[in-house]
Amino acid sequence: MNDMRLTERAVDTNQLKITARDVQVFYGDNHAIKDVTVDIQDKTVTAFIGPSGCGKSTFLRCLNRMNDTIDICRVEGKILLDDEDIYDKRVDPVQLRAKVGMVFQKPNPFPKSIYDNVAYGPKIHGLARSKTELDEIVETSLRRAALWDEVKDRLTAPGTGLSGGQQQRLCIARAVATSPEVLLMDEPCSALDPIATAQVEELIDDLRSRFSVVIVTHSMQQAARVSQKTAFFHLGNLVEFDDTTKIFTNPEDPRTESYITGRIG
Amino acid sequence: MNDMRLTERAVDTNQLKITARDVQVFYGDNHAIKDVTVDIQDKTVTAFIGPSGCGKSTFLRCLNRMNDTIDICRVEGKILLDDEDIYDKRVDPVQLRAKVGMVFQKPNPFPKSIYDNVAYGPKIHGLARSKTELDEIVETSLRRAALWDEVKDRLTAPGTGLSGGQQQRLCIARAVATSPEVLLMDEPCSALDPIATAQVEELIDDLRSRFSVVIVTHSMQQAARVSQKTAFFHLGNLVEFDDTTKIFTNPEDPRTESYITGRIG
Amino acid sequence: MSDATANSTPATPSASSLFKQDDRVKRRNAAEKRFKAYGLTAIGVGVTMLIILVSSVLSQGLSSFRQTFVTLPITVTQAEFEAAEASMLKTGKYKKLIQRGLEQRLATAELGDVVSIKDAMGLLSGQAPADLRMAALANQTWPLRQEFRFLANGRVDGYFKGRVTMEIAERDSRISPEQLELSQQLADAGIMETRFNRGFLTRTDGSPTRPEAAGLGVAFLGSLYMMMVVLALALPIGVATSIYLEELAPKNRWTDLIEVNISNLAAVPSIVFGILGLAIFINFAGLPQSAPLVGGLVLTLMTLPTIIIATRASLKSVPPSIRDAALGLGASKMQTVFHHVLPLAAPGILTGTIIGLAQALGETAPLLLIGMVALVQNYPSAPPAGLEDPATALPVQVYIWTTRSDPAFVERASGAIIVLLAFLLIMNIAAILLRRRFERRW
Amino acid sequence: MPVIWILTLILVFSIIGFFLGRARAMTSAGGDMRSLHSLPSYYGYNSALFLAVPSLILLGLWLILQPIYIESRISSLLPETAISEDTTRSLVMSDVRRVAEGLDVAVDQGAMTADEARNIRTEFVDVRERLGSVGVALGSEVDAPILNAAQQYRELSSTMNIVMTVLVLALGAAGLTFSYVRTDKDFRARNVVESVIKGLLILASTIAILTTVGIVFSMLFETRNFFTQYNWVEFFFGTVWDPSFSGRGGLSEFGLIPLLWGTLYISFIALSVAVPIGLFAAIYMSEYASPRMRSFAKPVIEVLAGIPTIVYGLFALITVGPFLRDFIAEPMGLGSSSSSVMTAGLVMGIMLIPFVSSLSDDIINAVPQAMRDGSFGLGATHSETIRQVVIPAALPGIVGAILLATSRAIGETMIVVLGAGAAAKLDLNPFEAMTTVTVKIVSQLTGDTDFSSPETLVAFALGLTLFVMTLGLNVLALYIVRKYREQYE
Amino acid sequence: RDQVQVAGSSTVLPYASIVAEAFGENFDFPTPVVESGGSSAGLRRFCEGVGENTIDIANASRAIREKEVAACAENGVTDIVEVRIGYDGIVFASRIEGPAYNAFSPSDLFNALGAKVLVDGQLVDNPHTKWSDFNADLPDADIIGFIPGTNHGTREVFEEKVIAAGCEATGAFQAMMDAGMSEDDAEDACLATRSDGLSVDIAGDYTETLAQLSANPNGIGVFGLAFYENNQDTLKVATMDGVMPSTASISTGEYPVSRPLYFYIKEAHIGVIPGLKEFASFFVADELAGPDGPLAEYGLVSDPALAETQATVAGAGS
Ligand SMILES: Nc1ncnc2c1ncn2[C@@H]1O[C@H](COP(=O)(O)OP(=O)(O)OP(=O)(O)O)[C@@H](O)[C@H]1O
Ligand SMILES: Nc1ncnc2c1ncn2[C@@H]1O[C@H](COP(=O)(O)OP(=O)(O)OP(=O)(O)O)[C@@H](O)[C@H]1O
Ligand SMILES: [Mg+2]
Ligand SMILES: [Mg+2]
Ligand SMILES: O=P([O-])([O-])[O-]
Repeated sequence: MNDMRLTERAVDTNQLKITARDVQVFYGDNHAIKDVTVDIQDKTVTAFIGPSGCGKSTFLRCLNRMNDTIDICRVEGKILLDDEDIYDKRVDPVQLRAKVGMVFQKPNPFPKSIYDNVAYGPKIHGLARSKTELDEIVETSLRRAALWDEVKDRLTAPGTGLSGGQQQRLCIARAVATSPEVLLMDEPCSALDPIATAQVEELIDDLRSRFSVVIVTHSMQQAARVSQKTAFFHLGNLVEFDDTTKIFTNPEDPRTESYITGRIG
Repeated sequence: MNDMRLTERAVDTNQLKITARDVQVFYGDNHAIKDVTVDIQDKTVTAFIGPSGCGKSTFLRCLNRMNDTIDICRVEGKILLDDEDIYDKRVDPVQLRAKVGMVFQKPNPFPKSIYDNVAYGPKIHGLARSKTELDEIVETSLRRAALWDEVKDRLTAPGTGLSGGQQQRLCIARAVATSPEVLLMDEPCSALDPIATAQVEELIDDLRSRFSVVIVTHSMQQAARVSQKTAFFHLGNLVEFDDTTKIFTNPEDPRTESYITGRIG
Repeated sequence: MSDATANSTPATPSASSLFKQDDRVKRRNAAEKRFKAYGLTAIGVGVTMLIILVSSVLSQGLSSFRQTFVTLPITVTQAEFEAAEASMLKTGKYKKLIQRGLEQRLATAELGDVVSIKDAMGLLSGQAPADLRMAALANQTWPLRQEFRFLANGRVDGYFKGRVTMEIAERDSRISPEQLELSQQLADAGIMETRFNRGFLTRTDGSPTRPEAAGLGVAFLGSLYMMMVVLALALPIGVATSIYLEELAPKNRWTDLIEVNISNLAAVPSIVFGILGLAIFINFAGLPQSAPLVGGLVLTLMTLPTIIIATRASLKSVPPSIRDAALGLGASKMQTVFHHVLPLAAPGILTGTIIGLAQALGETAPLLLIGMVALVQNYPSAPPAGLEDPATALPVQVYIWTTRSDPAFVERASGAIIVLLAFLLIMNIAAILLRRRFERRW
Repeated sequence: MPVIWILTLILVFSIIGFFLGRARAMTSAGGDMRSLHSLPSYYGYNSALFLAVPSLILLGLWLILQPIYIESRISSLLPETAISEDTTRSLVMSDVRRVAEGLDVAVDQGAMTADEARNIRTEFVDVRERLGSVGVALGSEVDAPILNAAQQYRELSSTMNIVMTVLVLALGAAGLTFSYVRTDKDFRARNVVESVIKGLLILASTIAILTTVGIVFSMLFETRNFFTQYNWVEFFFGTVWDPSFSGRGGLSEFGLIPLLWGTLYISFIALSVAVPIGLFAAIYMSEYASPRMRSFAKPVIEVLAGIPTIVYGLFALITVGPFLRDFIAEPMGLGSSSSSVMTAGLVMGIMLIPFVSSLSDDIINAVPQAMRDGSFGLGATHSETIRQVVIPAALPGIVGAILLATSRAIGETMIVVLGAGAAAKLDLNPFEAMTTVTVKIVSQLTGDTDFSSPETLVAFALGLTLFVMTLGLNVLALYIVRKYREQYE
Repeated sequence: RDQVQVAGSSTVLPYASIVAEAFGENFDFPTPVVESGGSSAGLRRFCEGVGENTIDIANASRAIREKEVAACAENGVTDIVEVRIGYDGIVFASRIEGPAYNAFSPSDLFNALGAKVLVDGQLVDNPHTKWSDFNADLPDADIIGFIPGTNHGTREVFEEKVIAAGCEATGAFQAMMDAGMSEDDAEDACLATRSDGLSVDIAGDYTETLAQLSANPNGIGVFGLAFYENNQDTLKVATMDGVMPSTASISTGEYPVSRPLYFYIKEAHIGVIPGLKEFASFFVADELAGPDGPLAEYGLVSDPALAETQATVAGAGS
């Protein structure tokens, strides 16, 4: 992990939100994440890039302990959120996940109405004092996810009857509605057209002013556009982690370079 | 549909594979596809582009009658495959789908092993005479979908335990394994990294030499790279359908133009 | 879930520690704990109830697997045999032969004068002469000279099992304390002993006067045959119906009607199926009464709704994307169903089968109307012919024994329930193992 | 040829047909199955089905019709004199049948030669004794016309048997030939086979319909008879249930209301026990429990469904009833009856737990993990996820399970009789004895009453009423499920 | 079908079973199949017609009724042989450790269980809750009686021989007549039992009554004599009008509550169903149904006129 030294120093200037140290993840015998050490700053967009199957989703899911739900998955190492170990026994994953929201790679709307999908989080966290307030939260969230215009006439229709991209935006709206401190987004724009993508990127930029956002993407351009920090994963290793501009202009590791320059998508 | 005249003339030179005439699709009362007329040529890659929710997937699913499985979905109009009406009563949708393969927008591997996922199609269509032949088909398909190296050591592991992009490639491999005449691909590269994307695009190009491929994509670049024909959908209408170069350089319809030029992705 | 006290504006980042739970989270976690506790309690209640019921059955019924026997020296000459066979009440003659053996044994044990010889014979089961006759008929070399182990009378057996006491014998006109006295002495002399009772599993039911000779042989075969019929018919028909309705049939009023109708069949009291079975299978189709075949058919009709409801529910719960995937590859509906949907629905189907069979195995009421609640003393022959021979069933045997006056039958009935539960468990183990194999999440 | 042999032959030929069909298909495709329309085995199944199905249908029909035909032939041959005045033709025929079977047995065992069996005469042989010696007991002496008829019976059946064997096998061969000729690489074998299978599936689903039709018809006429004898208004709206019985005469009162009330009350209590316990058990097993605990707890709880109801009944009567009376009802002044709605309801509830728990467990387990992940990812607790996402998604199945439990509760008799008593009462106090419709159906049906008296017929009216009511309940449930169903994906 | 099929009364069932078992042991015929289900159900099955899939013998704890004979005839069952096998005593018993219910008279039972009784010369809804309310000799214990349900033949005897008798003896019958009821109505009114839960109908068998008694130790139950004799360990019996029930006192007619038991043979089946006639003769043979036979030992009060019955059976079917 020599190549990380420099990055770490550069990070110190800003406030740290999440600190991961020597994280290892195993699916049964499959060693999916190897020794990953990374610092995620507050009010920053961090992008995870890397070839398919390299462990981006897996690592992302470690950050809000979503891996707990997979029986065969084992996580080692330390992950601190605001200097508190999230894998500590005293930590309630529920509270953690309320702080660290997530948009999944495969859109998974609840088999409920569009409205209920978005209202679900605010309801369980008690974020709305009244029905009107809830309505407001739902509308704002859908607007921010650039979905409002398409669904405003059918808020009671089931969320599962939406198109692929609409479902993805619905899931974004759902995650935004709970106002998390950190938002983990696993390829949030994969099914979106350029316009919707632009709107979501705008949203991300907007969120950054208050929160920390971690985004997995396959699009180098997107990473370059929205993120301040970029981490490049390869075969379960964190190869390089640095300022986005640095990664894209002057990567340290040859692997990073070859991945970046093979740029297509 | 005045804007289509020109296109049709241009198409005549090449052999037609699929002809859709005045296709209408309704989800209950929701009129999702309006009066779409389109010709898909053999040995050609046709790209469907358009904003999320405009009906690309819906129209794609009409082409192999996958909409039959949605209760509330109603299809009107005529769709001919090799001059035979695929909505004719005498047509066996099973045979149709064997000819017109499909990769879905959301990866949906069977909860079986990776091997069985790919071998399933060849098995039911009797494409392999022996176990070795089947092994061969599975390997070739996985290779073509750029997945072989990642999974060759765990062919018996469940397909649902793969990463998002891996699942997507598995579904591509699965569709390719049955050697369809037309391959419908709904955003096949949405979860893929640039390298895998390149490999899949190569595969598409390769398939084109023998078959017809229809691909839905949000990436203008991808459409421009792989397709010869491009159809632009908007709010359920087919706005423009023409040679890809024409669409991207000199669109007729102002809506197409504004969509193309708002290019991001 | 709306909560007036909660903050509507999100807390500023890092204001709250992960280690400190705010009130709302505390409440939610408490709710979570309660919820989980309810679940555990629910399982606890179920298991406790099972333990209570099963242990009461066990404590009452285990003793039926042991039985008191008397060993006597018996001699039968050819002349005696022929004389006995020539008379009308043949068993009466054999009784005399047994009495001779008993006198002899009492004399050698020097117990001859404790009670009269008639009372001493009262220690033996009424079954003894019949058993001796069977042995004599099977025997072809004369004279027959052998130590025979005869069943002891039910009350004597009860004495050794603690059910009958001296005080009870005092009151009971059917046994006297002196007889029990003698039994005790015989036991001390090793002539009378309590040992494993294989006859309970193999013998046929006896008349109400012979609880000691009553066994489950016919009932067990009857239940076995019926379950074979039910399994062979109800499972395939139930699954076939469900597949058709859930996967193939168009969804319209007509299929709605069928669906409602099937759930409604589940609510039809079981005795009505008996009425139906009597009308259709016996009166119309002319099948014989008391036959396991008819019983099996009736129970099939009764079990079908259960299996269909369970199967349909689990077919419904298979995600549509699986079907799409298969159909998209050019699999036919049939292939999709049989290759993908059915295996994924298998756990639910097996559960339905388990519950349906459990119900069918324990049902008595419809069997009443088709003549299976009866005293049957001839074993049915091997299937398929045996399916038409008269037989009873395990729950029927339980029912019959619980209605009999002799308290010794209480033990038998509980013993029969133990056998029934064991039968059920064995029947289900295959299903449970299969179900575990098929269980998966996606 | 014995039927079992014919069946075996059909089976064997079907297997041969399978291979023939498959081989022909392969040959027609030049050994390359890729140019076949369907998989080779479908051609095999096609041939096998075309061989087996028609011949089996013929066999079945023949087996049903042959005895009818033979009976009528033989019975017409029987002289009038053979049927004395105190018996009937059908009884004489059964005698004939028995003699014929006896002769068969005798021939089989070698006690008679086939010739002898064909030619013996009552004048010379004591047929009863001869047959008795081979273990065929006859009720009376065999007289000449009967023996004669029996011999003709044998003759006729053996010829018919030969004809049947030949025809069945010939039909099978024809079917095979037909399918064999049709077999060709373009032949749509899969479609044909699948439509045959679909036909079988439809056939299977008609059984449920036929059962209903049978049930309705078996009750409809008797119900109509009942209503010709008893006023329907009093039946449906009467509040007193007091059937007299034939021994006493006097007027019966058949008020449905108290029975209906008892049914609803007991079912309600039973379900209030079974549904929460069952549902929570299911939730715990599928969501919280370790796989090991689940694989233990589930079958164990399922045993509750297999315990004969009489055990529950006695448990209610001897343990639960007195307990409730002594510790709850009497101290609270709610009565001193040991049989009560509460007793029966509680015990029945226990019996119903597995109906709810096991079926719901499977359904809950089938809800895709992505649903749960979505909810967890939003910071929901496990229980919130279960209540708001998993259960709604599993609702149709859970409602099905509850309906099944309700159905069992309504249909149960033994527990009610022993736990709640047999008195039809209209009371709110759950510690009073009451009874249910089903119990009364059983007791009126098995009761000491004349067959055509309203006292018996009321059982059918009750049955039909119950049927219609539960139908309503099911329609309602279907409606609710339709309305609230949440289809995942 | 090779074996005789018998169905009917649950009271006759034990006797029929004993005979069937002995028949199977002593004859080469297969053991008859004996079903229970109640007298009426048995007769109903019996009258379904003639033929192999109908039963041959119906047991009944009462005589066949006119209507049933008619129904039989309608279905072609015309020749029915009635065979009376003996008498069944009906006794009142209670838990051995329960209150001292040692002696009853029909009046006591009527006062305890009747719907309307005579109190101080007035006909009122039964107000008694304790036995001592109306008879100081009886224990001061709560009334609760378990009587056979209307589906039992026993109920008829119980009503006729106990309740009706008690109604007349207490004068309630007269009071009803005086109140202007017709004789039939008064009889009906006499037979009605109280419906406030102190008189409980038992639809099941005597074992159910026994179980009810163990849940209600204060109760008294109606049993068959044979059943009581088998359960002397838990039950004690009460005298009726001072007479102790026993086979002896019943056969002499001293003990009032008893009834005849019958079985009915379908004559058309004799000679067709192997062993039918032999079984019927065996049933009434002295060795079985006689005073020293196993049936009497089990609790049947043997019929003094058995010889006539034997003759009837011997003559049947020829
Ligand atoms: N199963 C369904 N039931 C009801 N409406 C549906 C269903 N599927 C799609 N729709 C609606 O039909 C319209 C077209 O959907 P479609 O899935 O074809 O869009 P798309 O072009 O594929 O979008 P995307 O790029 O987001 O996948 C949308 O408005 C969508 O909400
Ligand atoms: N549930 C699981 N069980 C077993 N192995 C898994 C599971 N999920 C992921 N893996 C394996 O872990 C590795 C990393 O997967 P992960 O999903 O993190 O990849 P990724 O970087 O998100 O890829 P993609 O861009 O394709 O989504 C892969 O090899 C994958 O096959
Ligand atoms: Mg991923
Ligand atoms: Mg789409
Ligand atoms: O079965 P019964 O004797 O009471 O009619």
